[in-house]
Amino acid sequence: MQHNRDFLLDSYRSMVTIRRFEDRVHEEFATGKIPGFVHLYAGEEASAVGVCSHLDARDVIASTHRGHGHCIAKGCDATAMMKEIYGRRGGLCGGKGGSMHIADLSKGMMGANGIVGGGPPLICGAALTAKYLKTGGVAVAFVGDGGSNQGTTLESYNLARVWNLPVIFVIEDNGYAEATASAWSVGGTQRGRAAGFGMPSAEVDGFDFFAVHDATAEAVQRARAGDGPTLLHVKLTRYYGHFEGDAMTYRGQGEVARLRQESDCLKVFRRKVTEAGLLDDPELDGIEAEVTEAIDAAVRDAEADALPTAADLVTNVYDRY
Amino acid sequence: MQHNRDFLLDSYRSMVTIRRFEDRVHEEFATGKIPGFVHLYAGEEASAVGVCSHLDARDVIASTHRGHGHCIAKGCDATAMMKEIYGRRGGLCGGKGGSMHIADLSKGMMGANGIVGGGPPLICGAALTAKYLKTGGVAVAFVGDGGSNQGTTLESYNLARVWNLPVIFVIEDNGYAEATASAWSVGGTQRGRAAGFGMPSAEVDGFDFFAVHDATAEAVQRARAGDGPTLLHVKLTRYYGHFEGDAMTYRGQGEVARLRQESDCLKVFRRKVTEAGLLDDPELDGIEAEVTEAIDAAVRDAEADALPTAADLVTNVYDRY
Amino acid sequence: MPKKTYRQAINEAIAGEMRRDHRVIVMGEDNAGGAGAPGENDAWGGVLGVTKGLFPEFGPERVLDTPISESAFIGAAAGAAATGLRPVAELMFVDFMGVCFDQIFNQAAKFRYMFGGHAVTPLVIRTMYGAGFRAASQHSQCLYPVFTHIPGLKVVLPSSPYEAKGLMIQAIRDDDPVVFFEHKVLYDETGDVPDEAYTIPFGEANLTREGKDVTIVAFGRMVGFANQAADTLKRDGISATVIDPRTTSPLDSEAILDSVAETGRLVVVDEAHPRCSMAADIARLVAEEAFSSLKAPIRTVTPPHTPVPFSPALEDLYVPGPARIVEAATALTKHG
Amino acid sequence: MPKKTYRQAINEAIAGEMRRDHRVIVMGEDNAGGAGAPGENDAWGGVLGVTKGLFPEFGPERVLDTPISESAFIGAAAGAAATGLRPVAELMFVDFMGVCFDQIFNQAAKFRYMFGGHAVTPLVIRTMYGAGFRAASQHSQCLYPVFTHIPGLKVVLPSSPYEAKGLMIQAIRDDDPVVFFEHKVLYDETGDVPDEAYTIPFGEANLTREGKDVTIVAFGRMVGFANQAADTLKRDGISATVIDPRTTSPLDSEAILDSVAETGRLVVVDEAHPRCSMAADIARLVAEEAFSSLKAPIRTVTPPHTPVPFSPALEDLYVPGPARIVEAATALTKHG
Ligand SMILES: Cc1ncc(C[n+]2csc(CCOP(=O)(O)OP(=O)(O)O)c2C)c(N)n1
Ligand SMILES: Cc1ncc(C[n+]2csc(CCOP(=O)(O)OP(=O)(O)O)c2C)c(N)n1
Ligand SMILES: [Mg+2]
Ligand SMILES: [Mg+2]
Repeated sequence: MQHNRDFLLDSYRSMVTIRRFEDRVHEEFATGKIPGFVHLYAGEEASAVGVCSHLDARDVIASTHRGHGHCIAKGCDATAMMKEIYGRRGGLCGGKGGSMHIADLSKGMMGANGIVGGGPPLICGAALTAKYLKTGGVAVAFVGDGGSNQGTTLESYNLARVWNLPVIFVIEDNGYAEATASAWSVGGTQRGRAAGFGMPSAEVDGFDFFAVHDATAEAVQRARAGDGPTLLHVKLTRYYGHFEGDAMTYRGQGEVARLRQESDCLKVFRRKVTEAGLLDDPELDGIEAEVTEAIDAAVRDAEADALPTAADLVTNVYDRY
Repeated sequence: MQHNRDFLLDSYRSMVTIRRFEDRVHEEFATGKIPGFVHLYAGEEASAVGVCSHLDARDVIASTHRGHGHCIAKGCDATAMMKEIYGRRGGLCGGKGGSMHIADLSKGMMGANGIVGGGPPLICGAALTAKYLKTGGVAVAFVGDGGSNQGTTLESYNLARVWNLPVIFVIEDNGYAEATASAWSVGGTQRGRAAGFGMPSAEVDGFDFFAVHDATAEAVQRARAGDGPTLLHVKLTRYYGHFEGDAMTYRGQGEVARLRQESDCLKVFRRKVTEAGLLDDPELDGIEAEVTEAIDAAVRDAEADALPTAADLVTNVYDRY
Repeated sequence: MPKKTYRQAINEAIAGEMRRDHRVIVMGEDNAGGAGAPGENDAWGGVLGVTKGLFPEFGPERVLDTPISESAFIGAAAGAAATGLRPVAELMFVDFMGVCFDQIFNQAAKFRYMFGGHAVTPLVIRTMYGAGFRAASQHSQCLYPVFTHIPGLKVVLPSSPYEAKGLMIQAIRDDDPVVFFEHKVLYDETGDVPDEAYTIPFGEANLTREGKDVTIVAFGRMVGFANQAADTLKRDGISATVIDPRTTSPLDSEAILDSVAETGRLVVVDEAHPRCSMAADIARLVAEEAFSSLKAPIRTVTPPHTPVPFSPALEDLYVPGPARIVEAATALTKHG
Repeated sequence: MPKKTYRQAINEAIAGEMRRDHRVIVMGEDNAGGAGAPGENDAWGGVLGVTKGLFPEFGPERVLDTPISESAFIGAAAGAAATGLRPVAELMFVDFMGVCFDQIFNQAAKFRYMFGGHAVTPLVIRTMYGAGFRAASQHSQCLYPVFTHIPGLKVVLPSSPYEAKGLMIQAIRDDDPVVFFEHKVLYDETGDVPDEAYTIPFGEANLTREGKDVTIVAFGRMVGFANQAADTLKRDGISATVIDPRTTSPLDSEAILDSVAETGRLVVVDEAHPRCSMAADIARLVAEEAFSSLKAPIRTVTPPHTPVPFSPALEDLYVPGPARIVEAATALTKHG
């Protein structure tokens, strides 16, 4: 582990921001303040942050319905995100998108996506732009285990390979697609599929930020070098239901509790950096306290923000019509 | 090669029927008598006939835009097919379908298909019916190399695997999808993809009826035994253009002539059976003469057949409306 | 008569038909829920619980969970229908049609015609539609006009629990491909629903109000709003006929034309996008075939030409409501 | 002015824009043709030769052949558009929309709205449509009403070589996703087409005939038939205005309403399936907004509600032609 302090602090901050953000959304949803379908990323933070820790302004990501973590990891403003989730006018999308459509193209975040498998084709396009304009940019599609069975995803593997695009497909395998186990729904294996399309791949421990970081390093290097796409099969878990309101009766007895206890990515990170003497507990606690305050403020700001108005209903459909 | 004479004669007859059928359609198309888009199967006969030589009334196939060969191999009436291609009232589909939509469900032929990748999902359904009703039936989807890149095909691999369906995916790799080489368009390999989805597979010499027959035997046995899907990667060539009118400038100098000379499936069959002393040349010549006559008659019948009428335009949209 | 929810009515219809005909099977993402998972089987019964209880009764051979691959399994349902089964397949949200429409509109819908009448495809595709759930642009669309556009499909829009049961039984017994639209906001609505099986024929409209001043044609969730509007109008001395066509394909043109012949005024209420919509379709019907009866312009009440917004503040403005219907009908009675 | 075909006009427009702006790229199945093959490069230039010659001039970085995977490459075009390029992607036949519609209607079309205005998606999807080629049910559909239904898309239907060039240049320079419908039967039609670049604005109809007795609105290939019909009508003493809206979204409602205000009679000619069609859409417009001008019922001229048949004998009956337009217009002049 050779990482400088700032990098480690930033990474931890980013993961904790996601966790606090999701925990607060979970709480506020339960009070009825947050409308719509909300899918929380808590538990999976090491993946988004580990991958995005290699990305910069040239790079673009496409996310899924479970998009908050990817947004935060790619640099979207958490307060503007919270406002969006609350359906407020100051939201990142003016309240028109909501949780499933948060995007910030200026940050290289092409959008959460309500369509499973919606992102991979789009990210091939972002990669094509990078390749064509020779920016050196990399394009990353996050895909769930369930989304790995969608034809749009599988086609994109082939297109990325045939066009030799700087793409990384990150399969976030949290074991379930809604209530369906990936052990059942995924014929063959993720890595086997990658090989079938001629793509290099790696299996990655998604509870370990450093494992994700290292695996991504190789994939990013390959992409930037013009050597085409890579698939990362990241294994991890989600703490909350598929969406808010899901009782998770399909999961094993005590499954989530055990994983929270044994494999929590924040705990793993903390243990590794403190054991290695790179950071100490008070520093990390300090970050947590700061983040908690920031997210509290974001919720307050969101609740105070104005609602969109009748005039907003019909704007932004076209650039010009 | 342990095959009885009748089987060999029938198989040869079926292959020759396809060849003559396609050659005559090619000729008649050139005279302007046949309307529409027509994709000919000449050169690929060993695949359709080798696969279908294992199938019976329980079994169902789904075809592609290049469907005449599959139809004939599965037992569709060649005269009714010719009438269909001529757009006549006595056609297998009353003239409403044409070359790209010939079907005869009573023969287990679910249709040629104008949509590349259209067949594999449908064939999963036919397989589900067979499995659910415990008929012992097998369902076969023919797919081109180009069609192997379509998401609908790839999804079907997974569904067939996950539902453990009695399906065989026959990838007829004739080297081209329109003008695009499969060497370019197919990332990875067909067998690698099958493995990626957890499916057994085989590579098959599609110029050799017996190779196709043997590989299919295993796949059919697996399917009937309830052991799920198989993929066969059949390598072969087409003699005519992608569709009638295609000048084939994308193909290599003399490529088709050489293949016709060296690898023609009818010649290979004839050589094998005569060398093994199973059939002799006069017998085979006799079949060719009979078939030629039958196809000539089919063309005459088609040309003489009535056209559909105004009343036909609006029937058969619904069972009841 | 027993009171049941729209959700229960649909569930009951499917369960009854499954008992009656072993060829009826159900498939979709988490239609049972919990495939391969360590916890409960039938963990979901569909994302909003409509198929709950089918799995325990009918087992894994008849209630099939699927991977997320709509083309493959909707296509499989079409293929199974063409080969002897009677599948009820779920396209969870109609918004997802874009990943599987080919299997619906080019395959299932066209088999019969392309094959010269030699195919029957008794397929039901159940799908959720409509705004009001704060589900944003990709989970709130109506899109039934797109399906209505396609020859070979039948399109069903139950507006109440009673309709939901009778139309679902009809859909399952029908030998053509049927797309069955369930409005997500209606699932918890209750109404009288007989315990026994009954069918509601396709192409027969239901007149939920009868009046002589104006005809209001409304679809799905909009029928309730039209009824509310009619009741308000009545208090203002305007008597309205409300027509719920129940199916858009086939369409009961006669009921609409007959009513307009009487009232001379037409309002069409459609939750779908306004362009090339059912609102337009009905307007065409009447402007072409009952023109001489019309005393006033036709009025359509629809959302604006925009995607469905997320924010409740906007979505509530987006969805047509009773007030807009009242306004439209009232304006018409100033004519003629 | 030089005579060119519809095919040449489109080719010239794309080539010109590629010279003008290096961000314009082209992609589709065999848009060059011959990728990886031993023979000729640019072997096809598209299935009917529309993009022929682009590959030799602009090379493999700007003219991309694709595997057969429309979701992936149309989606890639959308993604490239949202990140700085201006792709012109080909959906070979619009009939294939069913395998990739999600990337068009849920992604590209909605980016701008869902993202609160913070996206531009300068994407052109070229696609072939229409009957008359004996191409049967899955290669002959129109389907532009489906695209017109979707907020966020622009829909363009050039009816002549002149229109084709000007509308294509506009489409490429436009910052919204545009679906550009090319009628396969028109490719060989010739007409006057200037060599230099020019744009035709979207939402501005073209009046191809002017008259005072009846307004005929027609789309795409039907414009030619409407003109023929108008010429025939003229000989019978009936003077017709023929309106080619050129784009269905946006639609030049004003031109239509103004003309109907003058003539009082409307015929709409639409090659698409009749239900929830443009015929219905225009009928709605006029029945709602120009009712008081109408002297007669609105008449729509469309195919029947069936898939497109293969047999030429049937297809010729299926496609609306000049005779039916004349009949409809003549019938209307008996009124009012
Ligand atoms: C095309 C499509 N099909 C189905 C859905 C409904 N849906 C939303 S999320 C989801 C499960 C996704 O599972 P996975 O990809 O593993 O992601 P996770 O939720 O586990 O993060 C499903 C079926 C959808 N949104 N889009
Ligand atoms: C969804 C779809 N995309 C594109 C086409 C146009 N098309 C018809 S056949 C064909 C090539 C198919 O190649 P392959 O699958 O290798 O079959 P082959 O023609 O070689 O038998 C294409 C691109 C189509 N019919 N459907
Ligand atoms: Mg998952
Ligand atoms: Mg091929």
